[in-house]
Amino acid sequence: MSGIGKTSRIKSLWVTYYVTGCGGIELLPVITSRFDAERFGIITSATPRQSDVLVVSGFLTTKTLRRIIRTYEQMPDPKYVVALGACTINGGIYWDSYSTADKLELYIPVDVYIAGCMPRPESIFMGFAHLMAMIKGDKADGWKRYHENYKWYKKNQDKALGNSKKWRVRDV
Amino acid sequence: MLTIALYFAGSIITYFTKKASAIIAFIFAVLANIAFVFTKPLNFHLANFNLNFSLTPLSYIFGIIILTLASFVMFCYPNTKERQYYPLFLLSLTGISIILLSNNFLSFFFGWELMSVSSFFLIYNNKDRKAGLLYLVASAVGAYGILMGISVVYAKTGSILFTSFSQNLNLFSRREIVYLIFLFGAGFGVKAALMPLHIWAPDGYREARDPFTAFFSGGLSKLGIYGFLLLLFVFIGTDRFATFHITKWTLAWLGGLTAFLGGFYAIFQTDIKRLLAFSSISQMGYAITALSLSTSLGVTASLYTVLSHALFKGILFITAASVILRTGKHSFDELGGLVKNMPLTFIVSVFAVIGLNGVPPMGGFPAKWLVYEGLIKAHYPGLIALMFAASTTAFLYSYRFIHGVFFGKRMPSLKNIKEAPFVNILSSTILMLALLFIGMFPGWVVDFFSPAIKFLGFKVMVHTFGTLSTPLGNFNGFLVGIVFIIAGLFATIVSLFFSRKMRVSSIDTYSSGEALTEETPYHYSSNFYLFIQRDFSGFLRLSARKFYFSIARFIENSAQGLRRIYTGNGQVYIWYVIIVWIGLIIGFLYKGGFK
Amino acid sequence: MTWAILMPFILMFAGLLYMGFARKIHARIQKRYGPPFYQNIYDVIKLFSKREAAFHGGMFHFGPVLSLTGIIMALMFLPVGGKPLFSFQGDLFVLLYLAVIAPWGMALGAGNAENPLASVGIARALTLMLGYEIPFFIGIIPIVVRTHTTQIVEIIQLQQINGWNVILFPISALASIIALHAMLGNKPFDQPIAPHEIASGPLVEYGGKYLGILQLYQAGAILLSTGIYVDLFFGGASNVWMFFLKTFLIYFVLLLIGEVLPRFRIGDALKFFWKWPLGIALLGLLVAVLGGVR
Amino acid sequence: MYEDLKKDIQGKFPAKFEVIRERRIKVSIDKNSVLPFLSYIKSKGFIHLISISCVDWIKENEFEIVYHLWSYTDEIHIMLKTRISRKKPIFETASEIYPVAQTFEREIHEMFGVDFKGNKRQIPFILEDWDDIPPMRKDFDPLKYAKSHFETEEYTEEVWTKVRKIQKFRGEE
Repeated sequence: MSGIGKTSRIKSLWVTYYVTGCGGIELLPVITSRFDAERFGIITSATPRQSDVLVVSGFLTTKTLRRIIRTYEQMPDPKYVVALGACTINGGIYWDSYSTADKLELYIPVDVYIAGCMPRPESIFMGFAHLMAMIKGDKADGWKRYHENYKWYKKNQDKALGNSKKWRVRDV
Repeated sequence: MLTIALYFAGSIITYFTKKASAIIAFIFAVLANIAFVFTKPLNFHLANFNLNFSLTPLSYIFGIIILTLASFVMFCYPNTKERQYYPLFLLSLTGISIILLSNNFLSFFFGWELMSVSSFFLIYNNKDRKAGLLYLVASAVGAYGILMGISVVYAKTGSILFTSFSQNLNLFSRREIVYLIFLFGAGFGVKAALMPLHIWAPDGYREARDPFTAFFSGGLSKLGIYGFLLLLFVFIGTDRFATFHITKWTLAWLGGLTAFLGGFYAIFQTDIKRLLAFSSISQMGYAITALSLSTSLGVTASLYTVLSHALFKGILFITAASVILRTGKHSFDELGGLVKNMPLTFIVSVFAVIGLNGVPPMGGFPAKWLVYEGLIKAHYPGLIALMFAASTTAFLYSYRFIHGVFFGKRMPSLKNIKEAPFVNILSSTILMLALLFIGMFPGWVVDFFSPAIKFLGFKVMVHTFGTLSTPLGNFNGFLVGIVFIIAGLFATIVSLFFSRKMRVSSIDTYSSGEALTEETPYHYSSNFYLFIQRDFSGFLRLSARKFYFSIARFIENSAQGLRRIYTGNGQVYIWYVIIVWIGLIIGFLYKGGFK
Repeated sequence: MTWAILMPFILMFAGLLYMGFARKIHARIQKRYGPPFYQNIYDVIKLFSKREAAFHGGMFHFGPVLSLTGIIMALMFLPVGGKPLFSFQGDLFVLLYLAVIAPWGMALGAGNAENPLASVGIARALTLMLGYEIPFFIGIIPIVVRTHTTQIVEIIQLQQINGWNVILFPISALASIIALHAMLGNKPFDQPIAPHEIASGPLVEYGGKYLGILQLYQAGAILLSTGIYVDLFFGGASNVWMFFLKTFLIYFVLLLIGEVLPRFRIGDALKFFWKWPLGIALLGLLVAVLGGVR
Repeated sequence: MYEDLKKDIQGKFPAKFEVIRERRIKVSIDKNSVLPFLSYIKSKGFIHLISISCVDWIKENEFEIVYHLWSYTDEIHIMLKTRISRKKPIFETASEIYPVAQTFEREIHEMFGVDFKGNKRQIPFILEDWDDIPPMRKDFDPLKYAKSHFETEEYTEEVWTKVRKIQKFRGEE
């Protein structure tokens, strides 16, 4: 990856905050004056088409997970996923619920996990810093993994969410 | 004279041929078009009127513009299978060639009537009788105006020749000339759809047979401008007309109002051809304002507007014709997303719309530029603002047209619409290339107009091959065209590298995660400018058409009142006679009896 | 001549810096640090270095191309400053109509994006244009009619002699500056690309290189609009730095005004423009005409 | 405490009236006279139907449907309870009296499988493409469903040692 291209990717991360659960409250101070993510070039983007990072913050009900996957597929490459909170790591307190999926890892490739039941803004910034380091080291290749073993991801998605034309529009 | 004969013969022959009427009509049109250029003056007597026909430089220009556009439209694929389409089309062309070639009032009026009647039959259909009848009544009113004008002139000068009228102009007092301008102006105003006389135009254009509307708006409405030019500068003469300040002022502001209101109404139309009709009314308003300045800049601007309007309106109406031919739908609410099915038609209409808006590389800009320069020179500061407002409305309604027909998500019902017929695309592409040419070489166009401008008695403006220059400023069309091409090439190259194309289907657009299906109507097109409509609904309710119909109703009611007096049975009338008789006696006695 | 070729790219680069300063000022007003002023340059480079960009069809691709062409052409004809004025000899109307190609290109491209949000965005943009274009032009008429020329270069030279037009026609200048505010698409008049209501309007489906081109167009449009205003009302500029100083000052003042005003509803924005700025502009025209503009 | 209300209700309907505490009354009634009771009580000022909930008495093989009513004038909260059979859970809708009941009944229909006769919108409500028995019933095992649909990582001893190693490495002991 050329130098200037990579630094510009690090210096300007446009984010789609997919607020599914209780993580949204932590994201507000991240964006606004208290912690101000914009000083690192991290701004919210209006549509997935314009964004590079998908932040999933909160539990993954089956209904929301279908929309998350569609939004992820609408984002142009190279794209990164930051998952906030315990619910995306291993189901969190909803681990045995009939309507929430447990590991986000099985459905879309996640680059950075930020542990916590909901992490505070400081740890969210550490997560972003970690993501930037991974981009610099060319390790943030979630989108490559999604293309390479899409079948595996598709199998998991069908198992949990059912494969119907009603929600899956595009086979990547 | 050969042209008239050829057109007339063509209309007769195409009536009888079934299959090949299209090709024969086209051949006759092209032959007549070529013959038009070589017409020799002709003079023949008819019941002690000597009818004089000759080709003046002004009619040469208008002939080239109108008749060539006619042959292009004749080349297109007719939407209607009716037998009388081509004969009537050629008949109206006969009328037009008679008007252009005639040098006397009688044949001028005959040609005018022939054109009106034949175009009426091409508009009239029993789906919407009112539109056709409205057109007939309006052109009849106009024709009577012209007829009265001719009779006044004949009474005064004793001969029906144009030259006789313009030579002994001093016979007419100033007031009579204003009446004449009013009379002739009404006739020509109806044809050019000037504002108070425009009510026939929107419905008339909508009901006209499809490819014919392209000629109807591109060519026929130019006869009104030709009439005005003839009236104001040939009959009355430039210097004489320059003294009529009030008429010049009213004509200019009438044209300005037509331009702005035509454009403003066009924004809210939902029917394709009604929108283009209002846009034609607005563009003709430009031409009339320009010619009413009675300066060399003004007349050149008017001729340029006529030429560029004929080209881009011809293209747009041909596009509308092919869209209606393929989909059978008229309104924007049912169309949308046709760019996938008809890409070539789309490209042509985008260039035509760029021309309509007057954006530099295309032909519309020099016309608008000359209008503005003329207005500044003629010290009309208020009118420039109105004309610029009119050109801003052009952006809105032209995008409404392109978006309504071609953009947005296509309904499943429009899935297998075929591309427009090849003939339509070919003729509109040639018109588009002509539009691009007159945009990049405005100097050449002014050269083409210069004999007519001199004939009208004006000095031709300073120009070289690619540039126009006026005392206020100059415009280098060639340079702008070249810079457009270079910048365009650079931008295309820039856009070809860098990111790859992520091909995405029409149901994969951003809908905040919801999955769309082919059937979901995820399309914004009807009530495109609702937020303007809501605020100006009061203003939009009043319309000239309602005004005229209220007058008509008022006359009808008052007529009802009269019926109470003329009851129609004998006794009442006898009573009236007796009463009058008694009144007379009393009056006589009161005056002093049998002294 | 060569300067005329290079100037558009310099102005676009400067436009990106202006947008960077605008974000910095915007942040400072909200008591936060805000990105470095050269942030927009990083954004554009990132957008161009994206590996993929959504593609909806031919016109979707050529929309941004047409807008980049339009903005390059318009900036080539914009007199920037200094002796050769770094531009082709442009007429005022030529420049005003060239400035329309770029938004027109974006509108055509976004229309092909098959997304109602984009269509609503364009309908709003055109309604807004109907609103601000007329007062802006009426504000210019007294200058053109008084100086008897539509060549911008001559208007600039005349201003050096008998004073800036903002002093000669203060009322028209006021009307035009309000209209300029909307031309720049700043805060109270950013309905067409309102991110919260219609997901950034026409840009909803644009990503990657297309969005990069449109960012360049927006940067160029800032310089173009403020440049026209400076050339007509603030006496052009003797050299390029003075041009940048003057344009940035106007941009900065309008930015501050914009910060405190919430976004209008689009219908109210049109009504606002046809009530106050149009009234002021007509008043200015009347004053100029009565003042012997003949 | 609410003697007059009690006499009034027990005069008209064969209902068991019990005052739990101030402003909280429990009324148990037979399922056939629920609708007349509701229309009567509504005319008495209990205009606000707060919600309808359902309790699954699996041992007695019955569903218990509870109507929570509130009166703004007397400020009393009545819990109207009635029992319907669990095998054939059919009941009539209260949406004619309280229009808001339609949505409550729709949710109970989805979560418990109770069919409300006359409810015009008994369509899926929260669950999308649900293929199992109504999930709020006691005989539904969410853990088994979760395990069969969504894989999750068991926190075995071996996983814990890995986590502790990472924490020591990061010095967060």
